[in-house]
Amino acid sequence: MPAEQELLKIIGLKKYFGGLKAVDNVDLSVKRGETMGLIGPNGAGKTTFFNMVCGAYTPTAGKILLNGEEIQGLPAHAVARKGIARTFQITRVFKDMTVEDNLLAAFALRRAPGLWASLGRSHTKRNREEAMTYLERVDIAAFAKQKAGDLSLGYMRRLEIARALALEPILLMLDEPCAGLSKDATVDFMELVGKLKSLGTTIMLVEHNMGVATALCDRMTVLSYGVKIAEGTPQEVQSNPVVIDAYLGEAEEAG
Amino acid sequence: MKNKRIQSLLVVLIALGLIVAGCGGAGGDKKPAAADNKAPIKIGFFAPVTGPAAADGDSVTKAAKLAVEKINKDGGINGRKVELVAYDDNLKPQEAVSIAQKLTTKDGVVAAVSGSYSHTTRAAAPIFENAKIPMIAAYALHPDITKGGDYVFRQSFVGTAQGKAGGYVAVDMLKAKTIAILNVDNDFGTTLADSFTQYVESKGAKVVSRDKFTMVEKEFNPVLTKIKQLKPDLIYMPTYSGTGAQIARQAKELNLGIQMLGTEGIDSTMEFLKVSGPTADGIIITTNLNRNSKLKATQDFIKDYTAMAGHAPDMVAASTYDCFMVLAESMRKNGAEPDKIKDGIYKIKDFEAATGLIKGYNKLGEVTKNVQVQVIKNGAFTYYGEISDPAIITPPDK
Amino acid sequence: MLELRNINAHYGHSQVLYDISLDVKQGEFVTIIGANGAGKSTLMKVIMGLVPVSSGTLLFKGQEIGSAKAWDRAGLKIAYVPEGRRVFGELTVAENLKIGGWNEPPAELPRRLEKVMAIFPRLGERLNQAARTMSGGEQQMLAIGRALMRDPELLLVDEISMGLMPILVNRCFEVMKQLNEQGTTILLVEQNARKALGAAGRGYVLETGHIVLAGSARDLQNDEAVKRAYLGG
Amino acid sequence: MFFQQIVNGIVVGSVYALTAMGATLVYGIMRILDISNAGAYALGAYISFFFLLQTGNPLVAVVMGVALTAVFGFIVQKFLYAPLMDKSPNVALIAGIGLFIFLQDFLRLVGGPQARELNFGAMLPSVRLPGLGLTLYGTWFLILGATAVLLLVLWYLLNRSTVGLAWRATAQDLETAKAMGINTNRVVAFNFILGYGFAAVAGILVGILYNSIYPMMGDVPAYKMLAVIVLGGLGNPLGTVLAALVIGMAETLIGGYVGFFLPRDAIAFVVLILILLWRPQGLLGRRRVS
Amino acid sequence: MYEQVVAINVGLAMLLAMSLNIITGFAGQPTLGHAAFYGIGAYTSALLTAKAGWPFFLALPAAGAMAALVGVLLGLFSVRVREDFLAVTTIGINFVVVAIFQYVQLFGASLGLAVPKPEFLGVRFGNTEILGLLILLNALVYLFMRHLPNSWLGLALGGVRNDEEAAASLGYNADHYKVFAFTIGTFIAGMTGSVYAHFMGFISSTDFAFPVSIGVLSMAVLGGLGSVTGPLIGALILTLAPEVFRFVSDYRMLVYGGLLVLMMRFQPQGLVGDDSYLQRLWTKIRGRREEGKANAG
Repeated sequence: MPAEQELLKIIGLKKYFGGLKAVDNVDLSVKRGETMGLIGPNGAGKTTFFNMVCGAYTPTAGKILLNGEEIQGLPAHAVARKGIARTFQITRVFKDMTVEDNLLAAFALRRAPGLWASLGRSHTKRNREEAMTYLERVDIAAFAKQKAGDLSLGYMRRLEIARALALEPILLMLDEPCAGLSKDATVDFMELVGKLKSLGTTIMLVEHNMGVATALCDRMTVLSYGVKIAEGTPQEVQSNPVVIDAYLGEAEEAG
Repeated sequence: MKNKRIQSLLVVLIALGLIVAGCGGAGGDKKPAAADNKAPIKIGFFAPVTGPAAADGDSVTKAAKLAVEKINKDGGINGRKVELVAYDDNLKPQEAVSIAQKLTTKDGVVAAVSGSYSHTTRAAAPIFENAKIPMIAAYALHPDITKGGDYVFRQSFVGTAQGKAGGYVAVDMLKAKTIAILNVDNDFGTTLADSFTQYVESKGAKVVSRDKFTMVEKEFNPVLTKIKQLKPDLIYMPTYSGTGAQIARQAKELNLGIQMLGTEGIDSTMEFLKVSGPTADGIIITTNLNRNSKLKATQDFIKDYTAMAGHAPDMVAASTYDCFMVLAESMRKNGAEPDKIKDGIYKIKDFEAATGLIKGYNKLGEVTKNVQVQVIKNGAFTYYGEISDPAIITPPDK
Repeated sequence: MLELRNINAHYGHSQVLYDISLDVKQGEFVTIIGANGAGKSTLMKVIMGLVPVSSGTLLFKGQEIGSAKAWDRAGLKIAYVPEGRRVFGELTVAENLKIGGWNEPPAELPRRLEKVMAIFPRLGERLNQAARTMSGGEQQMLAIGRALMRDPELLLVDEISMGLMPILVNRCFEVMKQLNEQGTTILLVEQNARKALGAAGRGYVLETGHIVLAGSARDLQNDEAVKRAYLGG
Repeated sequence: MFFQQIVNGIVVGSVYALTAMGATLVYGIMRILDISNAGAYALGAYISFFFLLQTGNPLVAVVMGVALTAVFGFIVQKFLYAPLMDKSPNVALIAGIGLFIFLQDFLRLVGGPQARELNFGAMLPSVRLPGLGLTLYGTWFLILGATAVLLLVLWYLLNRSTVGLAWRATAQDLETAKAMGINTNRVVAFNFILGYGFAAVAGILVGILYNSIYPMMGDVPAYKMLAVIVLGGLGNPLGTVLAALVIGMAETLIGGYVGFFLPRDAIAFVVLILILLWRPQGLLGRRRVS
Repeated sequence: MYEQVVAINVGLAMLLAMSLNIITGFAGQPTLGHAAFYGIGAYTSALLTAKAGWPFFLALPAAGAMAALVGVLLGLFSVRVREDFLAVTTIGINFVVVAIFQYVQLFGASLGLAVPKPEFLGVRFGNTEILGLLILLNALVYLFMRHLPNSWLGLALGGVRNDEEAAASLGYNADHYKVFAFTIGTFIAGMTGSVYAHFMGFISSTDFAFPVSIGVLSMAVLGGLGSVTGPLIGALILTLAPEVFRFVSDYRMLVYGGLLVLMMRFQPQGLVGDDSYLQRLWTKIRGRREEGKANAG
């Protein structure tokens, strides 16, 4: 596969916490426009892996290449400035700010990247209208003036996704975005991701829910106890017995 | 939205308040009601009743009340009663400034007395000067206080005079050759220690160490241990009663056996004598209150104050009391308008006051009187000497 | 034994649980499954008394406990294995276990301690070690052991499989089944639906604060919706 | 001189340890910088003084001083701090400062602004060891002895007793402690009773050491104790003792050898800032892992 | 004239409270040593005008700049040391700065410094001019504070205050913004110090001691940290309280302390903070008015 097709390439990534090998020697690549799923059971190291890509953790070893540029070990804000947007497993909206302000906060990267520029006015008509379009996309425009902390969990999650999208990232990383969403919301969310995919957004998705992952992803990588155990299309992965064992737990019941 | 609205409203209110306050003040200036000959004469007073100097604030407030009572009992000022307008400055210069403004523009006082420390008095002095209302600082001794103009006077020794007097006691009376200095680190301790050093060095004595500490210091063992090694003849300690008492106690515990010389700051019967207890015996101080004075004014004051307060007076109380006596004297002789009071004070000569014979005030407004030297004997301040050498007690006039 | 009737609960301004009604009968092993953030842990905290009930009735052995303090509920022999273990890291294993048996008759404790050590021999080897120095699995054992020190009538277990090696997960489930067989009533909250349904007799499915399904573990396992949502495929 | 300065440093350090212990205990569970603890320090000394005047019995005076201040701590916890627990830490801080100002002025109004002597009978005789060039104050034995005994009792209480176990568990994880059946309300109340009782003991002992108590006596402890508990690693009693000795020793040695080129308080804070640059979590604090 | 002086005191307090609000209210960084920067500004301005002969209007921004320089250092420190550790460190900064004023001869040491009254275009600044200047500065800072929640900086500080990690995921370098907030806040405090010095005509180290910092923080918290108007109201109340209660001279500080306790106990969010009594009252009045309107229409 030609190198330029690979937006994100990860080689031999490791993260050890003391003696614990949270992520051990994982390779992975995400092609432009593709949706890559990262799945695995609880505690498989998905979030650790994810956090290393986002700059929250420094890898013990290994390389992370974004568009061929090494970004491992960069602090989180620098990674964001390279064009990687993320959401969090436990939502981290800015609780004492309004929903609108939460979203506007994400515009600064493009509109006012420097300290002095930050003194400029953010709540212009144009910015607010644009913010509303993002809020509309995730159906929370009605709550624009509410404190984000007063939203229900599902809405907070939508806000977080809208906020990440507002960065106009070249790679969107979603950490269990469906956790806590109702069935309807999950369906809505899947539609949203479908829309993003059709617009050519490259997405990396950590997901526990196999159904969601299967429906959304072009390819999947499966981690188990820090090690990559499989990779391929959803069909390939799902039919892989190693994956079924690791992911669903060994069959317990006799019949 | 509601947030914005309430905020705008309040801001407008505050801005209005500021403007009204600003304008209101300009038109509201009051001059003392000189025309009314029956109305009581108001004298302003401020002291640190709350805050870290509350003990002194308490002493001087009692003295001020006693003084006003005494003036009124003696027939007031040519038949008019005197009224005290007293405020607490919390030992904050900013409050002293607003008090000075209030006294001069709102309360209509004809004169004022500062019963406070240097930085508060220093901040308030220019306001009295500008308002042309005489003010006497009872015991603040920052040299700049009287420099602003004609209307500000000082009732205690200026720091340089008392420092020199201390030097005189050290080298001329006690024959000390080597001296360690321990001074509280503010204008009081520094001014005294500086002029003391100048005097003793001019007389050939040597200052072997100088250490300073804050007003709230309690632990002197480290520095006294150091001084013990130096074996000086004398320790000079310009400081206040709280710290002074600890130095006395800890020096005794360490068995220092060095003569100590204090200043008016430790002339406190409550705090110093009771806290230091028997360890203070033998300490000599320079002050302006001679307990064994033959003067009737002094003995009356001591008697009256003790009866009123339930404890013997200290130097700050005596000084404050005298400020009022001086004002009364001036008013009786020269009239009760601010300008006349000011002129009257400059005319005072050989006035018998609680702190001794006041020889007069120089053109800066500094008092000239003898420096008293007291020694602590059996838990009481008693006469040790009196310095009347003009070379020492004459305050600078620049 | 445990009855929840129309329970609502909030975190700050946002409502987390809506109209939850469920029963756990004496001797049962019941599980509540659901995705991350569905409100499972909050439900456990509501039962334990760590999150206040906004409205509804909470009965334990017929007695209203909705406004009782957490420590009084513990005194009623409800024990709790919190999510993320939350052992007292600075305390030793022995001290952690001692706290598990807080206010229980002292004469009972040595016997229970032996029982816990029989189930988890590793804990016995590390009695005087600070809990924070142990591995995740050992900490999970300690969290369970700590709860067992109460000799509970009702055992609340929150997310036992999180971050554990499969072998340990299996061990934990075995222990719970065993306890249940010995008469302890268990209410287990789990994300690992297959394991949970495999061990439990009955289950509830919690979704964004609502109970959307209830039934026997076998039925739920075969339910297509559950399968799709939680088991994949 | 060297030995004398070392002993001086230890005494100063012990006084700091004693003074900061109350606030350390409170911080351990409540996670608030409790300035009003310094008010309790003065309050304890004054109550003791009052009972000494009334009864003339030092034992009654000390017991009443400590007991009534402890009760005060209980009241403060129940009616002031407990309702503020879920608010921003600034709120509890300012409330504590308000209470501190209130107490100081209350004591000034009731007890008079002057320093009063807290004289429990005659001065204890000093002990002199000329060989080492040492003088040991009689009161030092009282201070060092009381500090040692109290810290040992505290250590025993926290590490060996049942309440101590509950205290440590609650300090670490209040919610889980609750679920384990520990009546955390009682633990928190006990914590304040102990913390304010400690403050009273410190106030009384320092009052005896310097033979003086005054309304503003809590002023210096109010910030000095913060420096000590932060340096010790916040809420860690052992760290507090260590930090108190470090600061006491630094102040003494710098003051005794170099001279007071800076006020003691500034020395204490310079030490604090330098050590925090090296160890942002304090001497015995454990870095929080996210 | 008395009212002018009181108004000046209020104006100074408002500036200080607003500047602290930027650091503590908006950026969420604790500051218990704000008076240090007030003092640095005052001393800088005093030295520049009295010793170097600078005109006041140059010394004023220079005072801010000097305070901001030290503020940057503290900001850098705040990156490494957090929460209560930082809070107590700021107390330390206050003590060290005051100690330097107290001990270094250049700063007048224990005798303090005399400060000339400013002159501008031949006008010698009396209280009226100082008050005018303060109203101007207050207006400017207030406009900035009103602008802040609608600016990128306000959003960035909100992000940093709420959740540094999430802010970083949006590309914000939290450290930069924290330091920036310290810089702006201390700059304003420094300018305020300059005005204070020239208003008083005399400064000494104790004017900037720790209790002053506590006073400023109390104002901001009492009014409502993080709100635009709150600190102004807090400053107004706590500056006027001692003046108003001067008639109960002896019980003044008792009232002050008691007021703080009661306010924190019953209005912990500040007087105009979210869901405070005043705000609810305001909403109710507005609701009624609108109801009235609706009924009329």
